[in-house]
Amino acid sequence: MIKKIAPWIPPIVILGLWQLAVSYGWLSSRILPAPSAVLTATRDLAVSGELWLHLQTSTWRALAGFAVGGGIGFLLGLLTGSFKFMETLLDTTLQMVRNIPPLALIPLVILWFGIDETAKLFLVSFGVFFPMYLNTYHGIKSVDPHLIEMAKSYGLRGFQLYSNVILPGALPSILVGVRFSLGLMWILLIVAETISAQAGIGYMTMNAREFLQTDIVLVGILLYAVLGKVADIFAKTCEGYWLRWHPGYQ
Amino acid sequence: MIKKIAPWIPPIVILGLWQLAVSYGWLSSRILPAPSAVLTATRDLAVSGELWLHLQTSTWRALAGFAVGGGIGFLLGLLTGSFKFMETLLDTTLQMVRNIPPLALIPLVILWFGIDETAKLFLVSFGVFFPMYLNTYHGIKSVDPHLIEMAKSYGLRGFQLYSNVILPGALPSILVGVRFSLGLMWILLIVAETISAQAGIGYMTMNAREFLQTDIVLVGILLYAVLGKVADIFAKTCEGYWLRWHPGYQ
Amino acid sequence: MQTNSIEHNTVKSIDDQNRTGATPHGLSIEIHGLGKSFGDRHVLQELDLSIKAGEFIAIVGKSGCGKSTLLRLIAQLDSPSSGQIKWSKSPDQARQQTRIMFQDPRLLPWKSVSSNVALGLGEDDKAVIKKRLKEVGLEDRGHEWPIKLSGGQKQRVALARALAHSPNLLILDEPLGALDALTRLEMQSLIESLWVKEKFTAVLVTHDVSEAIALADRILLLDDGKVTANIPVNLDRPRSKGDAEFANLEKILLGKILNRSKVH
Amino acid sequence: MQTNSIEHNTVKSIDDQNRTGATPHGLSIEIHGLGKSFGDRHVLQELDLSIKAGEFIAIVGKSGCGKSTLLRLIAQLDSPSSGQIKWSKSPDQARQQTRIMFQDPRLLPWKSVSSNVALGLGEDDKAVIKKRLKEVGLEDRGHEWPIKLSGGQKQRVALARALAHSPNLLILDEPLGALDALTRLEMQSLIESLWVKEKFTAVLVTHDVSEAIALADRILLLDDGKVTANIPVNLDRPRSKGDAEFANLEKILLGKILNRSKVH
Amino acid sequence: EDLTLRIGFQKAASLLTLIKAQGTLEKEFAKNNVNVKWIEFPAGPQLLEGLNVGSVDFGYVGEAPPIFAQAAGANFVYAGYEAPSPRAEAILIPKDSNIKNVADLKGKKVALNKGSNVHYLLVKALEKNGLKYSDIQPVFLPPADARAAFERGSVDAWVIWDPFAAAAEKQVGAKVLQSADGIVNNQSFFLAERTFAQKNPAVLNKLLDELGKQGKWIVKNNKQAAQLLSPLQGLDTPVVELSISRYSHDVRPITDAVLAEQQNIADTFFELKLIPKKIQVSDAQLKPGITTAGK
Ligand SMILES: Nc1ncnc2c1ncn2[C@@H]1O[C@H](COP(=O)(O)OP(=O)(O)OP(=O)(O)O)[C@@H](O)[C@H]1O
Ligand SMILES: Nc1ncnc2c1ncn2[C@@H]1O[C@H](COP(=O)(O)OP(=O)(O)OP(=O)(O)O)[C@@H](O)[C@H]1O
Ligand SMILES: [Mg+2]
Ligand SMILES: [Mg+2]
Repeated sequence: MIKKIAPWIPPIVILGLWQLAVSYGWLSSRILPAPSAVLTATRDLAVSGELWLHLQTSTWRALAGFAVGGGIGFLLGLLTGSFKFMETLLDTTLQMVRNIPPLALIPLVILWFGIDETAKLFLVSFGVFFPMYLNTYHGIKSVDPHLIEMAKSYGLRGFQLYSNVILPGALPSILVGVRFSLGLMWILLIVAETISAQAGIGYMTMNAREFLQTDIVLVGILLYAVLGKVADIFAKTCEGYWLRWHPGYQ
Repeated sequence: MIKKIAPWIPPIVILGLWQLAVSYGWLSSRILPAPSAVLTATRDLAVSGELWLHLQTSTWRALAGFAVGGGIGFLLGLLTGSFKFMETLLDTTLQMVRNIPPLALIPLVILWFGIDETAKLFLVSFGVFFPMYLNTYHGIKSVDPHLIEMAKSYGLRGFQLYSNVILPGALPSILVGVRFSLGLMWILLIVAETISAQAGIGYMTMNAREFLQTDIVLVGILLYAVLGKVADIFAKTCEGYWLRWHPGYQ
Repeated sequence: MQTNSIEHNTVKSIDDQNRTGATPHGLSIEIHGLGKSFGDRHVLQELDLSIKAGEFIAIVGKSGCGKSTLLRLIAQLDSPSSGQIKWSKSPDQARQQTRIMFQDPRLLPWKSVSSNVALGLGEDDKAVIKKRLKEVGLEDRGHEWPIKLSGGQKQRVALARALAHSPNLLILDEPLGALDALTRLEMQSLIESLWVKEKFTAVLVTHDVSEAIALADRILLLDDGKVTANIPVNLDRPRSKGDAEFANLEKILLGKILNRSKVH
Repeated sequence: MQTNSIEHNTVKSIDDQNRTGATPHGLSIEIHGLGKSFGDRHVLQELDLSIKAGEFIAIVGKSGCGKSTLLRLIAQLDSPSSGQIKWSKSPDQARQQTRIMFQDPRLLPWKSVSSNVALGLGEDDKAVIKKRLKEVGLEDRGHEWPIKLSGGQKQRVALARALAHSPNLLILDEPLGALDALTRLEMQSLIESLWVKEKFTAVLVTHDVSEAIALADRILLLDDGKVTANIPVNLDRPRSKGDAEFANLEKILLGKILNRSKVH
Repeated sequence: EDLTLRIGFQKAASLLTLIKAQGTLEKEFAKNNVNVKWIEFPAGPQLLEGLNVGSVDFGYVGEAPPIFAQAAGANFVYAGYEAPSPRAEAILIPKDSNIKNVADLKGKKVALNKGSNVHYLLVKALEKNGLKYSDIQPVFLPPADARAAFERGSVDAWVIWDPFAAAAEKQVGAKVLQSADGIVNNQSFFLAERTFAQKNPAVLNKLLDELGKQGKWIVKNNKQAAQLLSPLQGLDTPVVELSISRYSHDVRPITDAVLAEQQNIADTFFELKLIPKKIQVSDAQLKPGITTAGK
């Protein structure tokens, strides 16, 4: 019971304080509209169907980018985590590349991919790539080498070795990467959707920001928060299932 | 020998192809200046002293933001990783908050913190916070509970327990967080330095982008890559020292 | 070339006497109707047991019969499902004065061997740490990572760590299972001499019947979650395996263990 | 209530015969001038040894004398610093036909007990897995996580896993160290009966002298990185502890072990 | 064969936003087998990025972005311009500010969008009042951020264009310290990708014709246009009304005088070191003899 309610206490307290602050005039409602005003704006957007359009567009972009970038990150992480030579060869480059802000890359991305969906997909993939890569890589390195040795001497090779030993051992770390990426994909959309978009929550938020529609900016922010929660529930469910053997995750 | 050279092969190959592509006219140098042109631009910026000014300003901001955000993330990660109740209470909120794109927060940040260094510091801290938090939290959860039990029954409590058992056990994961944050702090600066900055690499890059000075954008990108490498060397050194007991890191 | 030779004389030295928490007498323990279940699995049931202060108890029993579970309950690492345990001190004090050597070595991989032994001890105890390491024959391995040790060496480090604390209640869960016959005898006499000197209460789980007889005042046979036999060992110390009484007792005990499963 | 009773009849069943890789004869091994060093530490030195196909070898020796190191070299998990090992097959084939039971159980924590035993086996081997689990007395624990098992139970799972493969060379590193006397005897007869039936080569490290005598054709005493004694055991099988010859051999061997450190 | 006309636009550009909403161009061009594709950009510089790599054929921006684009070597031409709208940009001060005139700005913090039309306005306004650009503290912020800083009082003044200026006046009672009237022209430009303009002069002319008609309609039907635009831009109707009333919406062909004014701006930006080299604005003209706009 308490466990069900407790997680919602801080958000509710924050919302309550915010509403109070606006109601009592400590905060100008023009600077920061009250939660109630944000709610109204949300309802209007929802009723007009705009909200769903944005959400749908962004969700598609986010998931596609996650699949591509996360997939590549995972595979490269497997590679560098498993083969010392690959690590020596690639890790430096990847560490350099991932440090490049997507925002700075936009001119080059437009150059390579134009201004269509491909460019947005690339940006999301680019950003999502790294947490998956880094966590997979470290996950694999942290698997108990005794267990790998044992499995090898029991005849496990290649795919069998990975699916039975290395991946399950790296899983706690890989799931951290997934959790992180699931958040990052939304964050990157706001960057990607500054490249000539017509819809999407990033577009909606930045557009509203441009026209000083603070209530819609806040709708965007709350939407991001809710999406974060959804991704989190998903990640927790995966953890709960796949790590049910792990005493730390019970 | 091979191990020293191999990491530099991919970057050099990329640069070489790029130079070739421009020299042979496959790529218009208007769209993408040759590496040599970028080098010239770098030299000019370096000679005029501008580069060092930007670098210095950004470095200060990045490190301060890293210290604040990373520190808070670490502490909260300790808290939620160590106490089930704290996890229940805070984790949901944190997972929601971290999903908010810094770019969408800028108007609110300006309202709260003005347009000075504080605002920039906040944005960097905000972004850096999360990887540190998440990795610390998961690192602590993944420490072998048998070792903690043993240490407790040998009279270790509080600080001693953390410094001798829990933190060293969580360290591989925490260092992943550090590595990630060290990259992210630069990435966030590009967002933070759109707020009324007069210097900084983020400022330099975005400013150049605004004015379509692709060569300077590329200087920025290369600079980010180099800074990524520096952060990486630092992180690797830490790993090499602190994880020298760990067979996976040798 | 490693030198594993064990220093026999050191165990008689007296500079141990004025150490932290070393009380002349151990804890006494009263257990009533103790039960422990994991889900449907009832591991301990209605177990009664009383251990006198300073007594040396050995527990033998079949694999999986609940020995480690009982030790964990006595060390307050787990809480009973039913029944209760009483110590001669408050539970908190009792916990502080108890040290347990687990069945697996549980060495911290990120600490050197000597830092592992030093766990929970202060700076002043450096000499003790060194001494204990020497007693278990690992004085020249103090600076190494635990991962480089052999199975038996790890176990000896864990033993050194448990012995370095001078607890009032020492719990040993198969402390010598991975050791060869000779090293085993040396470790037995190390444990015995410390026990004689410091008069702590000792609870030892072992699968080696002669080890139980060599060390314990009383041997408990655990089966089906209950104490099914309670055999006092009234031999003079130091005990010798060659002794007729010793051999006789060994035979009786072994017979009880080997026949037990046929009884029910 | 757990039931740990061990099914004695099953070990005689014949449905094992037509299984994967079960060849009538084991590997033979020739070792010449073998040496292994870790840094400055020379663990094995100039070791010569030849093991016949289908032979049962027991190795005894002091803790840290290099037994596990030798086993790892034979199993090709590590490479020698000097000297060489030859198998009757190519090294690759030999590796494929070798199974080693490590000193620590090395169970995969994310797999259930029966999946752990099934490691490296195909779908068709389900019956074998079940049978092996039953033989080690854990048939009702197949679905559980390894972390819930007791120390001895984990060891038995590891044993079941090693025995499920019918290798040509079976290497056992203290396979029964955490078991009580009764279970131990049962496991010994399990190992022996499988060996008799499948005729693999077996190399066993043990600290229990009577275990070595009960199982081995030949007992090697390892000391100082060399084989210092090579004692053939010419007793008929099944061997009984009560036997006079058995007891005599035990005495001799124990004497060698206990006096060894005084010799040099 | 079918031609696709890719028009880049910003929501803030009323003329294009309206004509898109009304679907006039699609209808008109359907007859000539020309498809119209609208591509939205958050601001002028991004639009020029698109133009530069050939993802956009035609766009509408303020006076500053083309100068930067030309300095960066982008391949575009000036296709037409919107007659001066000097009242559509201004220096704003908070309603309770004690700044009385432009000269009072000495030493004060002034927010502006770096390298935009208001940057030029500020320089010229200061010049006219006997101040140097270095006499004030410029604070570079994009409009949305500047508004927040302005409301919070982090800056003393804000140089900004419409509709942001109108919004600040209507919503927070910001006062106009000085509009561009009498100082600079504030023109906007229709740009076309060079090869597109060379290959399709007819399409371009027709496009500008239609825009001219739409512009005249807006001027005549100010209120109605504001009502249409308000939900599209997400601004209150009075704000939009004020804002569009201060633009001329008068689409005209490029003249030498217009380009000369652009050259002034370019030279000023060069002095401010905003562009790395001197540029010749007339280079970005379609060769004389080809008409680039309707009447
Ligand atoms: N990876 C390693 N690095 C350094 N030293 C090692 C390593 N592995 C083993 N040793 C050392 O080699 C020696 C022999 O180890 P080994 O594990 O073979 O002993 P053992 O005979 O199996 O002992 P036990 O009976 O205690 O298991 C020990 O002193 C051990 O510390
Ligand atoms: N956390 C747990 N969850 C479920 N079952 C458990 C747990 N811990 C122990 N058990 C079960 O309780 C029983 C007793 O375990 P315990 O470790 O006390 O045995 P033991 O007597 O020490 O055996 P061994 O000699 O093999 O170490 C075993 O059947 C074991 O599987
Ligand atoms: Mg146990
Ligand atoms: Mg060993």
